[in-house]
This record gives sequence, structure tokens and C-alpha cells, in this order.
Amino acid sequence: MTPALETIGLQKRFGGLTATDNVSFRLEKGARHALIGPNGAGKTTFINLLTGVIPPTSGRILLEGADITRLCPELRVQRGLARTFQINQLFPAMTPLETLGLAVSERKGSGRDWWRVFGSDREIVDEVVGIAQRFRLADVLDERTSNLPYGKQRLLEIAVAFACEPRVLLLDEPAAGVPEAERHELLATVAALPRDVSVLLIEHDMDLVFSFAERISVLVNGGLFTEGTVDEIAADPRVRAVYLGESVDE
Amino acid sequence: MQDKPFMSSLTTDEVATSLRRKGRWGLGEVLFWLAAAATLFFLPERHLILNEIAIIGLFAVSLDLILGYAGIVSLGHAAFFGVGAYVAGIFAKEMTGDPLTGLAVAGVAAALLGFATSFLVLRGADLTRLMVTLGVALVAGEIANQASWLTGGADGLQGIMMGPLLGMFEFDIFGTTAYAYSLVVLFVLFVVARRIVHSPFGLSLRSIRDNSLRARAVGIPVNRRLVAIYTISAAYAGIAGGLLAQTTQFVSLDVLAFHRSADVLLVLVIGGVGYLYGGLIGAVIFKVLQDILSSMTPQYWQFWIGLILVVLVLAGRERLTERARFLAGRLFGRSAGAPRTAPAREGRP
Amino acid sequence: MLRRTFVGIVSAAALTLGLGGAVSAQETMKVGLILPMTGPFASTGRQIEAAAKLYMQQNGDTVAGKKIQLIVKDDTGVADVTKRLAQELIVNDKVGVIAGFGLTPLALATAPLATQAKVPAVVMAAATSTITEASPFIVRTSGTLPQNAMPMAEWASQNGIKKVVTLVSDYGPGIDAEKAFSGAFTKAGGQVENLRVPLQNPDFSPFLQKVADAKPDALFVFVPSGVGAQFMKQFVERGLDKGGIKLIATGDVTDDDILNGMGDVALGTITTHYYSAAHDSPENKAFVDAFKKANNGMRPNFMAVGGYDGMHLIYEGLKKTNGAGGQALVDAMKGMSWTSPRGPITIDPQTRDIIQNVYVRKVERVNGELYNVEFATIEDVKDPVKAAKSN
Amino acid sequence: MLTILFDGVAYGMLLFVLACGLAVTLGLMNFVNLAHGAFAMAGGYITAVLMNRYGVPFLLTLPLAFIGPALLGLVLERTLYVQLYARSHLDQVLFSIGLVFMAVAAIDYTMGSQQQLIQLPGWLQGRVDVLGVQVGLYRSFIIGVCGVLVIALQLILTRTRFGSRLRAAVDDPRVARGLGINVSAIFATTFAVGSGLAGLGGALGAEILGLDPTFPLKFMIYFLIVVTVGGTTSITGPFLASLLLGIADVAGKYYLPDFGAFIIYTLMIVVLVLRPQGLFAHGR
Repeated sequence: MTPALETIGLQKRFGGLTATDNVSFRLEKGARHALIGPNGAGKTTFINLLTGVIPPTSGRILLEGADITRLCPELRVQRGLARTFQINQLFPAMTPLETLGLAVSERKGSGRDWWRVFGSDREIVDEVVGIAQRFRLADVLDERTSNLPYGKQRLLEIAVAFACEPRVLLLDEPAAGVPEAERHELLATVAALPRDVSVLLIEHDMDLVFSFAERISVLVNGGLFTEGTVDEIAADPRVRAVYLGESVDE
Repeated sequence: MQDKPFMSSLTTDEVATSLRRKGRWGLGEVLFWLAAAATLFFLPERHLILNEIAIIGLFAVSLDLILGYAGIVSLGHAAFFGVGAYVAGIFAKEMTGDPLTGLAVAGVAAALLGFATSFLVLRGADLTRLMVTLGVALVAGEIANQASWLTGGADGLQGIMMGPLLGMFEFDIFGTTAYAYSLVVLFVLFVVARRIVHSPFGLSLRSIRDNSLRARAVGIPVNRRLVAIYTISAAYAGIAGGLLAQTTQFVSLDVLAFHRSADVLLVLVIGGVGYLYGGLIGAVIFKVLQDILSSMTPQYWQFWIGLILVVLVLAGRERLTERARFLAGRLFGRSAGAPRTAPAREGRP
Repeated sequence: MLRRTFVGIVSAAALTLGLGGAVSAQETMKVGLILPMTGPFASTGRQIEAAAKLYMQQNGDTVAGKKIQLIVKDDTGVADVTKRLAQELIVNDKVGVIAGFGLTPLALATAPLATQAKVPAVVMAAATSTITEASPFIVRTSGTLPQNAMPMAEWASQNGIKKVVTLVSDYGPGIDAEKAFSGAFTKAGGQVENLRVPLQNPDFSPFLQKVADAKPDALFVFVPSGVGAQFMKQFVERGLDKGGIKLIATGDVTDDDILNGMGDVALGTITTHYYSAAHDSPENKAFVDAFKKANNGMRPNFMAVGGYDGMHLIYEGLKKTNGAGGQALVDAMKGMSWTSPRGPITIDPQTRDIIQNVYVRKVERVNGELYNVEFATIEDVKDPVKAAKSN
Repeated sequence: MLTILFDGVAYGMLLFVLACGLAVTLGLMNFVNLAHGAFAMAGGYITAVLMNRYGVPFLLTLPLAFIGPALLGLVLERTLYVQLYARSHLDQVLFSIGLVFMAVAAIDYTMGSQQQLIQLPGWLQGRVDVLGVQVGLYRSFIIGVCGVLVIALQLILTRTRFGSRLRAAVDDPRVARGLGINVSAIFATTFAVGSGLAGLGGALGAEILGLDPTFPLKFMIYFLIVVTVGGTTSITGPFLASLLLGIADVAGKYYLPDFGAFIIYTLMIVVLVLRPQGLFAHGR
């Protein structure tokens, strides 16, 4: 079966520094896959390569079998590769309603539409309300995003990515910075993502990784260190060494 | 903000209404335009300056489209204004004196230039954009200066004869036809601009302005959108320039000068960026102020304009604009303001 | 229907305005003086404003039973502003005369208005020949560039100069000067090479280098007043004066307003022009003294005399028409002659342009200050361009 | 030909002294100060007034033309500019344009709108023949003075404690503060020196560039070209850009009088689009 997302020998060098070192990685369809690694392992660079923010030095990226290595970021999104950001990247002056509406209209191709008043398309509005309910944002739809509690903003971050109707969703530390009280809501929505979306979770928080993921890849010094099921990784002493060493350093 | 059951949230109908409401005309807006129309009849002796205000207002609206909505700073917007003015003038001289045709040609010419130069402002930070736009305007000014066989060079383009508007209304010395013409053009283009900024396209521009990284991440083709709005804005500026050329029946190199670009920026900033009416309000304030100050002290009005600018920035332009938008939001209904908290809406069945 | 309403409104407005004008016309005659008071040409505005005010102070503000009211407006040297101000002055303030016009484009932009509104326009500074042809209501009290440049060409060819390079600012008056000089000088058997400098130009040195390379007998220059000083310094700095290149120019370069500040570099420059503050006549002495006294020691230049004579023309014209304006006033102005501080002048009845003496002058030190000292006079010079046309 | 080159170099050197302060404020403090030309104008007027009204010799006025604008810059930096470091470039542009307008009108009011002229001492006038090339004495003087300034600036920035502190403060103000460096004092000093240099440039340039109230507007564009083309990461970038601009401008007017300005602006756009960091900047 064609994997949802695949990289072949992906490499990125910044001057003399190799940030991503010959990574060949497969994300199966419908997967719940986590990518872990100590700080500075190159997780962010890897995500930026996948989403097209930076071009790779060499190697290829395939989305459902199609080569997207040279595609610009927005086209990758249109092909079904969406992401969330480790640090919220939202539109502070807009409401969640507008933010989600934006993503939905863009996907439906009406983003070019400059004559129709935003919101006059019922189909879009229906969808926005649906997404808002799924991500528990329905009661704050008309608030200014910058006024939302952090947990809600985090939810919105995921909801926007979801609104792009991705085949592959990259979650970059979705729970980072969320206070304990709001955490539960967030984890529940992440767990409830539909199974036809393949999810790659980049995470630091081991509890979250172990509760969510079915497979785990470990990235160390830019290269794939190992990969396996949750149990295999949990039992792998080398991973513990890498990780614990790092944790002590922190 | 506790977790509430879904029941308390908005229904699809309400959401749609809430979204559309932003695009609806408020009472204040209607009054604003009625007042503008009334000046046609009640202020006959001010039509000349009102005509200039309408033109500068349109020019400022065009800048607001790129600065206020798409976040593109420009120190050379006069390039499009000037090209529009020259094209309209030369067209009237060489082809036909029909104002509307000439205006359309001016808009198209400016749009072409805008499209061509938009690729220069896609990349780079604010400073690069400021310099590039400035450079484009300088080059345009230099070309107009050198091509004196076409433009009249430093002497200005003389001998523009305009035909009657719609074949009926001659341009009169009181500037009444001119003002009515400019005002109607301004109104029509304003309605279009208003439509644009409230459309999904307009929303995507705001998203690019606020966070282009995220805008890309929801699949918005950022560059194409910027090119589109830059071209539209250039067309608007070109039409404003065309109006100036047609109603004054004269074009000089001054239409491309640096101070034109600086003035329009000033106008927009005085009125407030990012809600369209800022350009119009700013144009009124700027021109009236200039008129009063320069009749008080012809030599030194610049000083006061400078002072106002400095104070405005020090006092926190953004904050003032926010207030202006808020007030405008009140006055003009919900259309103008930045998104605000909606009234509490609990207990819906 | 719409059209009729519209026309009705317009004519109603016109009627009210017109009536308003008639009422006020009985007591006051408003003169709209539009000048560049700020911007690069502000000194022109200052000189003319000061001169016009001086004239009114000396001659009272009542003529033919009318009170003269001067309204000064700043057009910043921008043509569409000039036009708008003129239009406002005519429509709102109901001025009987518009005057001023520091630069050619400013005058040309306003010309159609003067025709349309039948308001006399007195040009006090702008010097391109064609201006008076742009409207039958334009009368000029300054002068034209060919008027100054052609005598220079004649003087040069009579004084052993064979090869000249011309250097002019690239705009209407500059091109006028270049054409007039080159035409007259080649006709007299001389050899000319033309150079044009952009109007906005901070540095003359490359152009002067070209001049040096061409090795002419003389360099003929026209630059707008104000830029002259800078030019002069670079001319000397480049050693062109010592290289045997004579500097000849129209009087704009050795403008009285700034001449003294140029220092010794200006010494010996030969110019032709219609006015020098050192002109030796009782009228001029009185004028210069009064002007200096009223303006903190500022020396009047040819702009000031244009403004002064312009006011004189308006006053005398009104006396003749007994206070009537419009076409009657223009007709009254035609053919008028008087002795101005610059010497005897006449308004040409055919062209409404000025006929005046042009003097050949040399920059010399007089009582410690630099002046253009006149040493030859060419009498009653008409604008040569229009004179050539009518022949 | 060589004379053209020589004139271009002198012109370029002058531009550098005028613009290097802007390079510092823009590059190091990230502040778009369009009012930079106003400080240059202040210097020019100090020299003109001192010479014409009080008969102070030209050379003596030069230090004052440095100190005056420097003090002015210091005061303005402490009171006004400091509040705008964190603002957007647009705000900075608007603020500094406002300052320019005020300066232009104020000078117009106090000094009049006419060109200010200064009398150079006799030993700086005229020109001499050096190896067959006609060389203007005053331009040689400018090249000399500016050359010394360039070297001094370069040494200060690279060799002194102040220079290293400045660079540290710019790289990361927070870290620099943590290291006990008084960042705001460093910024203020730098701003003052930059303004002072502009003033000196204005004084030196009064003879060649002319001096009237519109000076800051007329030359603003040239300064900006120098800085944006030269890049703002070093002193050498703007220096090379100034020389290039000076030579190109003079040569352009000599050889292609119709297209000189055109070429310069077009070049600027091309450089900015292709290398937004500046032509001579090393990628950061």
C-alpha cells in the first residue's frame, strides 16, 4: 500500500551543519505516528522540509505517492498536507469563525471570490460550525482570537489545520504550554480525530506520545535513530539513554 | 470560559447572519454618503477643494487596500497615481476627450504597471518594500521627465481639452461637474472596495497581513493574492490620478513626486489604516487643515503638518486608529470595525 | 430631467455667486496673488510679495474709489495647486485680477481659467515666451528669456567671441533661452554647442567638465535664480575662468538676491537683463531703499521689480477704467507706458508682453557689495520670438 | 576621464560621510530615520551662519558643525527616538518624515528659503594639475577629510571596546544587557555620532551640494540608496556603495546626461530585489 507520506533520503545542510541527515521515513495511511527526539535533534527542520517552508538539499518527499519535493507550501496544503505550529500561529485580530471560514473557503476554492460577502455561502458556514463543534470552539466563535484562553487557542490551531481537510496532519507539540486544567479537553479532541486522517505527532511529552501513538520514530542528530511500536520504543534502552541523557541536560 | 454543551453554541443560521452582518451597510455609513452628496448642493463654493478631497480620498483608499488590508507598505504609490494622470491627460489630448473612456484607460494602464511591479514587492521586509516602491516612483518620474515630447517634461502637459461628461455635462469653472464626477466615481469604487474587503478574498488578505506563515499553512496562495490586490490598488490609484488630470485639465511632474506618496500615506494615517473610511476621513482632515493652516501662514503650514505627524506617531497611531475604528464601527454599523466581541448569546434552545 | 435639474442647480449657484460678486465689486477690488511661498522657489514668492506690499504701502489701497485687497496664496510651486487656487480665488473670493506666477508651468496651467472667467492675469515672474499667447487675458510685467538672451548673443558676437557652449536648465524657459541665443549667435556667424542640465540637479561638475573639454570662447548659461550661485562656484572651482572661458549669462544667474553671497567668484561675469538693483535712476534708488527698509535689508531682484510694476499696472489700469475689471481692464493695460525702477517700459498693445530696455552688465564690487553694473543699453526690446512671428 | 573619476570619488566620499550615520541607525538599531538629512542640514547651517554672520574661519566651524547636530541628535534620541525603536518601520517612517517637515519649515522661517553660500578660504579654491589631471583643491580636501573619517570609523568599530560593545548590543540587546553593557547609552552615543557626522557632511557639502531648507528632502533618496545598496551590516558596504553611487552619478551625467538618474534608480531596484540585504553585505 502506498504510504500517506514518505521521504526518501531527505537531507538538509545549513553551511557545514547537517540538520536533516538522510532521513527515509514512512507514514502509513491512517497512522497514529509520533516523532520524538531530544532538543536540537532536527524535528523542526524536518517538519519545515515536509511542509515546504525550506527546500531540502537532496532527497525526495512523496505525498500519497506523488512527488511534492519542489511544491510551494500552499500547494502542499491544497494537496492535503496540513500542520499545526509548536508556537501558535493564529490571526489574533480575527475570530475563530473567520479563521475557520477562511480555511474552509480557501479549500473550496472560493478564496479568490472577491465579490460575494464572506458568509453568504451556506455550505461553508455549515462546515465551519461542524468543525467548531468538533473542536469545542462553538461557544467562542465570535470572540477575538487574542482574547481566547490559551487552551482554546491551541484547539483553534488544530482546528484550522483540520479545516484544510488534510489527508496527513502534522501536529507539532500540540499540548505545549497548555495548563493542566485545559489539557484534558485538548487531548480528547486529538484522540477523536477521524481515522482516515494520518497523523504525525511531534512531541516532547512522553505521556501524550504513549497515550496517542501506535508507532514511534526517534530522531537524533538529524538522522532516524530507530523506529518501532510504542512498546518496542519504551523498552529500548538506547532510546532511554538518549532521552534521559537529554532530560538531565535540560 | 468553561466547557459548555454544544447546545449553547450558535446555530448555523446565526453564524451566517453574524458573518454577513459585517458586510452590511450601517446607518452611519449611509449618513456619511448622504452628507457627501449633500455637499454637492449646499456647498457650491467649496466644490474645487471638495473635488481634490474626493480624489485624494480615492487615492488613500487605494493605499489602504494594500497597506491596511494586505500589509504592504509603500513610499511610492504616486507612481500609479501619476501614470494614471499622464495616461488620462495624453489620452484626452491625442485620442478623445470623453472622460469615462479616458478614466478606464488610465485605470488599466496603472493596473498593468501595478501588475508588473507587484513582483518586486513580494519578497523582502518593510524596508525593502519601502525602498523598492520609492524606486519605482522615482523611475516613473524620471521617465516622465525625459519623455518631454510626450509628457511636456518639466513644463507639464498642457492643452488637455475634456469633452462633456456622458456627452451632457460640460466641466464648469465652479468645479461642480468635476466634483459630482469625482464623487460618483469615488462612491462606485468605494462600494467595490468595500465588497472586496468583506469577501473571502479580502479576508484572505487580512490573514496574509496578520500572519503570512499561517496563511500559507491554510493553503492560501500568498503571492498570487498579493499580486492581485496590488494590481487592483494600482488601478484605483491610476483612476484617482486620471480624475485629477481630467478635472484640472493639466498634468505636471508633480503627480509623480515623492511628496505625493508621502502625503497620501499621511492622509491615510491621519484617518486610520485598515477600515477604508480612514482614507476618506483623513483626506477631509488633511485638506481642510492644509487650507486653514496655509491661509493662516502660507509659508509654514508644513511645520504644523509635521508636528501633527510626530505627535500622532508618539501618541500611538495604532491605538488611535483602533479607537477611530471603534467609533466608526459604532457610527457605521458593524461593517467597519475590526472584529469585536459579540454580545453574549446564552441560553439558546 | 436629471440634466435639467443639474443645469438648473449650476446656474442657480452661478447666479448667487455672480450677484455676490456684483455687490462686493462696488467697494473692493480683490487681487489674488498666487506665489510659491514654500518649496524650492520660495524666494521668488517672497520677493514679489514684499514688492507688491511695498507698492500698496506707498500708493495707498484705494484706486478709483475702490479699496484694493491683496489675497496672497501659496501654491508651493506646484501647477495643479496654482490652478485650483486661481479657480477658488475667481469663484469664491471673486477676485478681479489674478497675479504672481513664479514659474512657467504655473502660469500656463492657469491660462485657460483666465480666458474662461475673463479675469486679467498679471504674470510677474514666469518668463517663457509663449505664456502671453496662452490667453488673451494674460499681461506680463517681468520679461521673456529670449528678450534677455538675444541681446547677449549679439553682444558676444560683437565682442570677438566665436565659439560658445550653452548650458541651460531643461525646462521651458531654459530651452527658450537656448534657442534664442543659439539662433541669434549662429546667425551672426558664431558656433554653438548645446548642453541641458536637469532642473533638479545638485551637481554641475560633470557638465562643466564637458564644457572644459569643448574649450569654447565663452559659456552661456541659464539656470533658474537660486541655482546660479552653486553653478558659479563650481565654474570657478573647475578653473574654467582661468582657462580663458568667458562666462556670459542672462541676469537670472547673477540674481541680485543672492549675488552678494556668491563672493568674488562672480566678479566679471557678463550678463544681459532688464533689471539690476544698481540701475542708476532716481526711481530705482527710491525703490531699492524703500524695499530694503521694509524688508530687513533684503535687496530687491528682478522678481521684486516684476511684482512692483505688476501692481503699478493694475493700479493704473483701474484708474483708466474707473474701477472696471475684466476685458476693459486688459484693454486699458495694453499700450500703457511708465518709468519703472528698471527704466522705461511699455506693455505691447499687440502681444500684452512687455517692451523694455535690456542692459549689458558686469559683476563688480560697489561699496563692498557685489552688483550687476550696467555698461550698455539696448533700448526697447520686444520679445523677439513673438516679434519674429508677427513679421 | 580621470577628472571625472576624481570628482566622482569626492562626491562619493561626501555621500558616505553624510549617510554613514543612517547606516548605523538603520543597520544597527533597525530604525528607519528619514530625518537623517535634517541633521546634515543643521551642520551646514551652523557653518554658514558662523562664517557669514560671525566671520568664523571655515575650518573652525567644522568641529562645531559636528558637535551641534550631535548634541541635537543626542537630545532627540533620548526624548523621542528611543520611544520608537520597538515600533514598526511604517511608524518610524511617518515620525521621521514629520520631523523633516518641521525642520524644513523651521529653517525656512528662521533662515529664509534662499541658498546659503559660504566663502571657502583661498587655499581651498581653484585646482592644480597633478600628473596631467586637473584636481580641485576643495575636492581633494574632502577626499582627505572623509578618508580619515572612514579609517577612524572602521578602527573604532573593529578595534575598540566601544566597537565590540556596540556590536554586542546590536546582536542581542538582552544578552548585552545581561553582560552589564549599558545598551541605551551605547545607542544614544552611536546616534549622536551618526548625527554629528551627518552635520559635518552637511557643512563640507554646502559648497558642492548647495544648502537650502529643502536639503533633507532632496538628498534623502541618495542617503537611502547608499544604505540599502551598501547593506547595513558593516561600514565598508555603505562606503563602497557611496563611491559607486558618486562615480556613477558624475559619470552618468557626463556620458549619458539623459539617463543618469534613471540608471541609478533602476540599479537600486535591481539590487534590492536580487539582494535585499544589500550588494556588499555578506548574507547573515
